[in-house]
Amino acid sequence: MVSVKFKNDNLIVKIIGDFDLVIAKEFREKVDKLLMDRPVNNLILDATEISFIDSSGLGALLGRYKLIQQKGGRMSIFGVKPSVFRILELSGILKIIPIFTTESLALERKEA
Amino acid sequence: MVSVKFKNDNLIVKIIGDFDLVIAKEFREKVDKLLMDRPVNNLILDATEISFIDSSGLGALLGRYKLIQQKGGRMSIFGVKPSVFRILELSGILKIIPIFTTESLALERKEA
Amino acid sequence: MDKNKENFVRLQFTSIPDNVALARVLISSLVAQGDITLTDLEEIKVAVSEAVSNSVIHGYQGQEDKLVTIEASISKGILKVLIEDQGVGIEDVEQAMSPAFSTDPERMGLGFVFMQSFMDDVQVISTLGKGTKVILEKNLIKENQACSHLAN
Amino acid sequence: MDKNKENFVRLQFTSIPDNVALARVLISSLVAQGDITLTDLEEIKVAVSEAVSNSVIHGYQGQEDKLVTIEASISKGILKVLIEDQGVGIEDVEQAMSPAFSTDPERMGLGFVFMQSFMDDVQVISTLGKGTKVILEKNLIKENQACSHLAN
Ligand SMILES: Nc1ncnc2c1ncn2[C@@H]1O[C@H](COP(=O)(O)OP(=O)(O)O)[C@@H](O)[C@H]1O
Ligand SMILES: Nc1ncnc2c1ncn2[C@@H]1O[C@H](COP(=O)(O)OP(=O)(O)O)[C@@H](O)[C@H]1O
Repeated sequence: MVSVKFKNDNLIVKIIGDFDLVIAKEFREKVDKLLMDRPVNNLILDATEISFIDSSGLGALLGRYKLIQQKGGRMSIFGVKPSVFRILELSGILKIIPIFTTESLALERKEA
Repeated sequence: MVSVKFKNDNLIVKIIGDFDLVIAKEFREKVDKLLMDRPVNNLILDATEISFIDSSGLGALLGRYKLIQQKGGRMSIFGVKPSVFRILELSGILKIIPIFTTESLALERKEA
Repeated sequence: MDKNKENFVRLQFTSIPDNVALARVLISSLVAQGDITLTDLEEIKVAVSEAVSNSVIHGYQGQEDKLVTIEASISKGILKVLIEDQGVGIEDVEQAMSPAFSTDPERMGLGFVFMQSFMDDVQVISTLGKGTKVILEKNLIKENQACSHLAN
Repeated sequence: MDKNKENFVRLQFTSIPDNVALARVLISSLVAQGDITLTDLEEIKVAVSEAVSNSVIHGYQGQEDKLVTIEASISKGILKVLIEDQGVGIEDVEQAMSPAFSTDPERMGLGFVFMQSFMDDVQVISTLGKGTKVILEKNLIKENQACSHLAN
């Protein structure tokens, strides 16, 4: 499940469940539509309820990162579980998308 | 998983997981051995962690009920989840084995 | 995901008691793809668990190197589950299906009773010495969705 | 239940994306019958998820009426998983398995990388126009059980 909320120009996307090819598609479609419709400066992934991720999920993340970067925005992730952290780390994605422990820390990151 | 503890002459057996044919066998073997070894007046099933039961589980329950009754003892169950309650009810087992909400209530039932 | 999505899975496994849980887990995940009530989910799990346990316990009489097959399909909101073994078979199906009948004194004879209470249709095809097929059917779409909430 | 218990399961399902989760659920339940570390469990789930996703996405190119087959066996503590499709096949397996290679610009080319990092052995047998078999192997018994705890 993919649910979204806005806080000013921050788009916070929460994924619940297994971030596999099914959710990757839903995530891609939802976020891409929102980025088209509204000015977003900061895309934040709420990972507190992600119990699993594979390369389909990673690909969707990287794709949204590229998209928001083109638009001059930023992306971050918070609340990552240990098992998911390992996969993010292995993929090299942590070198480009920063991780925070809580939503408020991810929101505060105004400067880069 | 089947874990057991004694409180005086009460044997409290806790089942964790799905009470199917696998756990039924473990339950049967453990309880029958204990009933052989020690004087038990009251057999209490802790059902708080039972997430599933089918007729194999019910059969194991009924079998232990008969055994303890032969020895002049009693049996009760506590902490039953709604889904498990439905199956117990349907099977008719609730007519012979009483259900309590908590362990202490099951223990207090000294008179019958 | 809509409940009407057509789907088909086939699972085969060796006849060890621990594998009965695999059948439950698979069938749960399959039906949970649609929006099903907790009560329906629970009932389907019990019915499948009974049929698969029977194959392991009665069909193969505890021999652990045999195969049990399950086929489950969802089509037009109807779940159909076939459970099949190549075990000893049932001599008298009608008798076997009657409440409290069991050939095993340790068991309650409730397996077929549960299958029949929890599913809309139960068919049993069995040949002595050849094996047993049980076909379970259940409509996952409730006529009156409001009632299914009350049932929880 | 001991980890060395021999077991075998075969699962077949239609090539719809939602069914990739069924493969993960089944393989998790199977390996969790023995006592396995959480890390190993997670790694096996990812590897199987990659291979099955590949069959659905690349092998069948999104056609949802085809079949994917998984066979998993545990023997002497070794888990062996075969994932098979009758899809388009892979032209150059070596190239396909190299890091970051993907024929789909939206994807990362990490599937085979993860299978190779997380399993002890990965074999790919593919024929253009005929389909692809991926065979994954992992030893579930750690030489030094103490280390596997540290890894969590
Ligand atoms: N797959 C099967 N193979 C052989 N015999 C079976 C099979 N399933 C059921 N039976 C027979 O039918 C009887 C009734 O089954 P059931 O209602 O499930 O009760 P129980 O499992 O408690 O005996 C069993 O005792 C057994 O003799
Ligand atoms: N089952 C398959 N059938 C056909 N082609 C496949 C299959 N599995 C992998 N491939 C090919 O190998 C490439 C690399 O696969 P992989 O490393 O999993 O990365 P990705 O899935 O991100 O593309 C794929 O892009 C695809 O061209």
